[in-house]
Amino acid sequence: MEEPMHNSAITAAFDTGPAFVPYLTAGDPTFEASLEYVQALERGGASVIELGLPFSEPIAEGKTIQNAISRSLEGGMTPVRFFKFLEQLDVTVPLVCMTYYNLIYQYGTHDGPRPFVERAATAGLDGIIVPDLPAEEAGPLHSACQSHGLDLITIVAPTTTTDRLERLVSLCSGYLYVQARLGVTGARSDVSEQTAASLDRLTDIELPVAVGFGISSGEHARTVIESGADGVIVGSALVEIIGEGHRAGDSPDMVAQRLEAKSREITTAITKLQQQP
Amino acid sequence: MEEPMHNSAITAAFDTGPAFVPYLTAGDPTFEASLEYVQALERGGASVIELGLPFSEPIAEGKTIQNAISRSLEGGMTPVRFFKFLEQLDVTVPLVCMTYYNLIYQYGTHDGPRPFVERAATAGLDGIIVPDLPAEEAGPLHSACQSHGLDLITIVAPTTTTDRLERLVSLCSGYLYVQARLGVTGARSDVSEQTAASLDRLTDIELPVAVGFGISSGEHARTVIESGADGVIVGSALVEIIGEGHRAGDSPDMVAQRLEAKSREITTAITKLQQQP
Amino acid sequence: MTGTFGRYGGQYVPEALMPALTELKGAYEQYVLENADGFMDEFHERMRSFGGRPTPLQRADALSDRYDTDVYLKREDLVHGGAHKLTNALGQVLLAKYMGKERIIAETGAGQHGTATAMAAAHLDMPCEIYMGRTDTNRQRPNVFRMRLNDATVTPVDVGRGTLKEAISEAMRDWAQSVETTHYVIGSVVGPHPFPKLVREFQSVISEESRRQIRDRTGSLPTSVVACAGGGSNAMGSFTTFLNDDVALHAVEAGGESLTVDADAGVAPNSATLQTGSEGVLHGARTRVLQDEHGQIMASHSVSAGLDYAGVGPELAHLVDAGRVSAHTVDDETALAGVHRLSQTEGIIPALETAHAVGWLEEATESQLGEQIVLTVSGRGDKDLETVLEESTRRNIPETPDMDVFDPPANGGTDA
Amino acid sequence: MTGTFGRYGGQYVPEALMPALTELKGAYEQYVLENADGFMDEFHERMRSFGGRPTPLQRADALSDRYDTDVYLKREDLVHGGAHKLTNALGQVLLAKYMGKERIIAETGAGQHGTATAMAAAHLDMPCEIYMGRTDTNRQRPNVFRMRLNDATVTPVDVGRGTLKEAISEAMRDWAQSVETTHYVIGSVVGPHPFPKLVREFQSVISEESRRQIRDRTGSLPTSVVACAGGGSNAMGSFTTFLNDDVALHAVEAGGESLTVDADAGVAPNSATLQTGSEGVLHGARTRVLQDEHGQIMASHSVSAGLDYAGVGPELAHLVDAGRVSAHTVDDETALAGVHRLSQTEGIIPALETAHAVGWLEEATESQLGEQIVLTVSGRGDKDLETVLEESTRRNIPETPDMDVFDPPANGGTDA
Ligand SMILES: Cc1ncc(COP(=O)(O)O)c(C=O)c1O
Ligand SMILES: Cc1ncc(COP(=O)(O)O)c(C=O)c1O
Repeated sequence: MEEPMHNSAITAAFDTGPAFVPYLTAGDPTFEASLEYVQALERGGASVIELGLPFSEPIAEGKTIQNAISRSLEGGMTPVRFFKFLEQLDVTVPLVCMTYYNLIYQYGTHDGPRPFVERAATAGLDGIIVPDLPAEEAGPLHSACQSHGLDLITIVAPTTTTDRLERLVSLCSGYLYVQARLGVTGARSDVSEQTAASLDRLTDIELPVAVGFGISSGEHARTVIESGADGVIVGSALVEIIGEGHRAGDSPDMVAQRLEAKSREITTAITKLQQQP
Repeated sequence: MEEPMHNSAITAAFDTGPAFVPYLTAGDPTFEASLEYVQALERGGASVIELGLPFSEPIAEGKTIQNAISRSLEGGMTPVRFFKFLEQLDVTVPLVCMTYYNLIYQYGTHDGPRPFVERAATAGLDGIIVPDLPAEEAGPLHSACQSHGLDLITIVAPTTTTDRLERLVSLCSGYLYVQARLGVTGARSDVSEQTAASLDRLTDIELPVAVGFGISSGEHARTVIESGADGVIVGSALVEIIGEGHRAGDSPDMVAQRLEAKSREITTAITKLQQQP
Repeated sequence: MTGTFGRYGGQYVPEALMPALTELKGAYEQYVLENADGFMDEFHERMRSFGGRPTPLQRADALSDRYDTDVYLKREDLVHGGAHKLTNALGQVLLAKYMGKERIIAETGAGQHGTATAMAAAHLDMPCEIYMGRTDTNRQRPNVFRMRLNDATVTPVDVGRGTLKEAISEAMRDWAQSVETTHYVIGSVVGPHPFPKLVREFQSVISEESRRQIRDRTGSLPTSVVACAGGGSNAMGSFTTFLNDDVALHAVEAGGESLTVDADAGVAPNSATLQTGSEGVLHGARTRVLQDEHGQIMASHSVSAGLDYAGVGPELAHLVDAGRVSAHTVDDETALAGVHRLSQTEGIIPALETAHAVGWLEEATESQLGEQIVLTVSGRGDKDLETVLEESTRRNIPETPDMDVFDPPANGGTDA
Repeated sequence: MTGTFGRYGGQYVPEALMPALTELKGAYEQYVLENADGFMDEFHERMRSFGGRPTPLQRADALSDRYDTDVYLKREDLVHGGAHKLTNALGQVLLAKYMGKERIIAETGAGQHGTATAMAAAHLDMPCEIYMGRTDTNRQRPNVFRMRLNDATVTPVDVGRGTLKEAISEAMRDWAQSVETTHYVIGSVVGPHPFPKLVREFQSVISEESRRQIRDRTGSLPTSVVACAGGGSNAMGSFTTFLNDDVALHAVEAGGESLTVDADAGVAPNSATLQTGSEGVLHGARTRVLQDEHGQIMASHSVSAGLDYAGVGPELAHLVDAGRVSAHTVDDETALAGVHRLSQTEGIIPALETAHAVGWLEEATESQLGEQIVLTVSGRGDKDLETVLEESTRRNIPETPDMDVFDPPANGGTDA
């Protein structure tokens, strides 16, 4: 297994115990409110933050995040503004961009992922996740990330076969994103049996392993960490707080408080735990 | 050419000069009104009267007579009542029934035209015209008519070929019905050129020749007689008077007077004329 | 006598039309029977390249399982326009062209014959006018659109109930006036001689094909052939080539709502002419008709507009009298269930007319079904979608799919 | 690299779907390319008896006169269901069966692919769910009816504009969850490898037939082949067998209302992906797409729902780049006039998609037309009747028939 080419701030964030990795769509519902929300996540104990750069065809997202993406796009979010967003953020935890390949591919004046990665590096981004980029197509982005010291985080699915797993791990740095269940993003009220099975076959991976897709409460998060994960990724459960606040017309401050509280619920649930060997 | 088997009252009606042969649908719009109307026609100078027995599919009629047929059927006219109608009529001129073959065929308890013809004879009918019965199918009705002393009146069309003409004439007694133009019944404002052409080829026929289809005024009638016809058949122009009166809610008396006046217009126009040799 | 089938047939039309019938008979003999000027070759070639013939004979696996026999479907629904009707329409329009006619008229009920004629007329560049009852123009809008797109004039008929019967009468009236330049393309094996023979001759290509196809495929002839019958062109077309074989022939009529008639109202709530009709004269022919005791033609009824006719072809009536063809009725509900059954199990949405034949399989005895059945799918059901759903829902036909999909969107969106 | 066509193609899908694509690729190679277990034999046999193949190649006499050349029509409108779409749908559902899948999903825009898939699934007894944008379910009611009659679940998609693009995304989401038991029947030569090849392989039966038919009939190959292109399955199907011949290949896209885009609103008032699109990644493949400067996919537009898509098949995009296929656009008005022209002069009411190819004949140069043209009539227009009349009337297309026939009846009746 190939060693990451750089000292990853993201990987380092997993050193201090089980990590809480929240996701928000940047610019949801507005640029300003969203800045506030990200900072609330950090206050709530986030170890790493995933920021969605919204794409018009989010084929891997469930309804909650689709709606967030619509709100953000209507609010005028673009890749150009996304980088401004990153620059205006006042947080210290590592930041990961989650987006679809076409936005990466189109960025800048010439084709290919390099211009995007270059700009991302200057904007202070630490890593990239691209849900519609399997190992087969990841070559160009991977090498651009390596040149600019960014982590390319790959996703392992319940359907991933052993040979594919090796290839995904070899491309990956930062943390390995383990998809807890088949399907799209979205909060669930149970923890998938697939999660434990997935984690079982990752015991000898050197990278930290974070589990996402469907984690919605401190209790879930605890179960996942107890099953052997190094961190939990929580998206829809947080995004839904923003969506509800938006529909109810609540102030950004109120919403930010709720996000912080939810984050703390999860952080609290997992920081007491020692991850399984 | 075969001689009629009986002394036809209908043929005799043509002896005294050009004949006026009006048509009404019996029972239009009611049984009683219709009785009155027929008598008005006689007062107006009718030589022979054609009475329509209404059939649900009158394929040879234009809109005017179709509407009359609908009114009569709605008023409850049936073949059985038609014969009662004949029996209640107080007229002396010969009467002809005009109807479609199915009603003749269905009448009585066994199939075929005989029961109808038998009953028609006792009801005082003198002749029958069946627009949907060409020479090819007329055999049974023809022989029934002959047995009961009724005239079967056949129709000659502008499209009738010479050999068909001979056959039609040989079946015919009473008068030969010459269809003035192609198409269906209905009042027109001109006299068809086809009329003169049709009459030309009938000069050596022994039967009286009456022309129908579209004659609507005294003037038309005169032209037809001048072209060599022995009589004129007027249907839609009279039926329309009934229809108009019905729609306007006029009393049967008023309508009867108009029918009488219209009849007199035509009688007057033609009685002065001597038919062409 | 020529032009009759046993007691039935003949030419009960106004004298003005007789020369046209004589001319048509001559053309029929010359072009159709004797292939003069290669008429039939051109007809077959156009039905191949324009019309999509031959249509396949398909084994219906689900129906075969259901009835524990071999059911084959003769796929007339694949003919251009969606029904067997084009075969006749194209044949007659082409014949009119050979006869030097300049104009085409036709009647239509559901609109299938009208659309077929309009297509054939556009294809052969003939002006065309279609008579259609006012009621039918309103309930068959898509077919009116199709005829108009094919540049046919559509003339609504405001007489009576404004349905097929009135449209035929009106077309005959037009013809009585225009007969010298115009050919009247009648839509089934009905009307005066030579129409019943002419139409049957064109449509018998159905059984020419299916007889050959079933032999090629199974090495034998079917036990029985099943076809729905309105005027009877689909039935005659499906049967003709099998007439001299040891094959049972089943004609399925529309039983409508009930087989009892309301003579006072002049209404038969069915179109079961062969089963409940009596001998009479309608639209130029002596045949079985639905009539009251006086001989007035009754308003018929069927959920399927194409079967909704008070008469039937004289040859078919004769074959039933002679015992060569068995007549059956299937009511509205069984037919509706038949639409659903074929749609759900075979992936073919049949016309409501066809669905009567499909429905009959449910009611037939084992010996009637026999070992091998050919059922003619006379047309596709696209024209009937709204009717099928409305009528199936109204009658609580259990197979009816729900249409909840049209409900307004749930507000907002959550992950469920 | 496998699964690419020049710069285009590939597999841009979530990792969760990769094993399914690998499995599908294996099945494609085994069953489709190598005819394992007689798969292709069964496919061809079912397309024959159930689907109505081969479809005829018909000389279009009026068009040939009009353009002073020989125009032949490849009649895919006669395929069961009314469009070329069934060939792909049946192929994939059958393949899913061979692969042991238990459930079918598909997306649909106009409803043609959805109805084709629902038919194929009913025919092969597979549960089936169709995703369809909410806007489309409402404007394509008859096709929703047809799918429901064939027992498919129709799931409206309330995201975005509620059209095809959103339906595809939603189907992919379902698949991401159900991939172990479910096959996703994609509706055109789009999506991740191996879909573009798989669909092209099934649809290339169009050009296998037409190449043979035109040679049998004329002894030579055509000068050019013309086909409309949305996703491109009709075009690829119509072209593939001619790729190595000296035959010009013309793909006609929807020019919509205009070729200029409103990038701010994120709307391209056309679907001219090949002509105005740029390289991007959409729905699993790198290809030409309609996108704004940032890479957001734009809402496309065409009067024809089946061409209304912001992407195009990667192989077709490559063939255009490579100069082997010429891409053209035809706008809404020219397409509408094309519907009327074919309906009125040939008696064939084409789908609005097809009408783009028909419209192109008006705009092509003499040398583009050449001496002999094969034009694929990809589908029939029954689904488009209301749209054609509304849109033609709104734009005053001169060929539009009037619909006065629907006026209320004149009161009373007189002899006129
Ligand atoms: C599909 C279909 N089948 C059957 C019929 C019944 O007519 P016929 O009995 O003449 O075949 C019709 C008439 O419109 C029809 O459209
Ligand atoms: C009749 C018809 N033609 C063409 C198309 C366009 O699709 P494709 O380009 O994949 O053939 C469609 C799509 O629905 C269609 O229904």
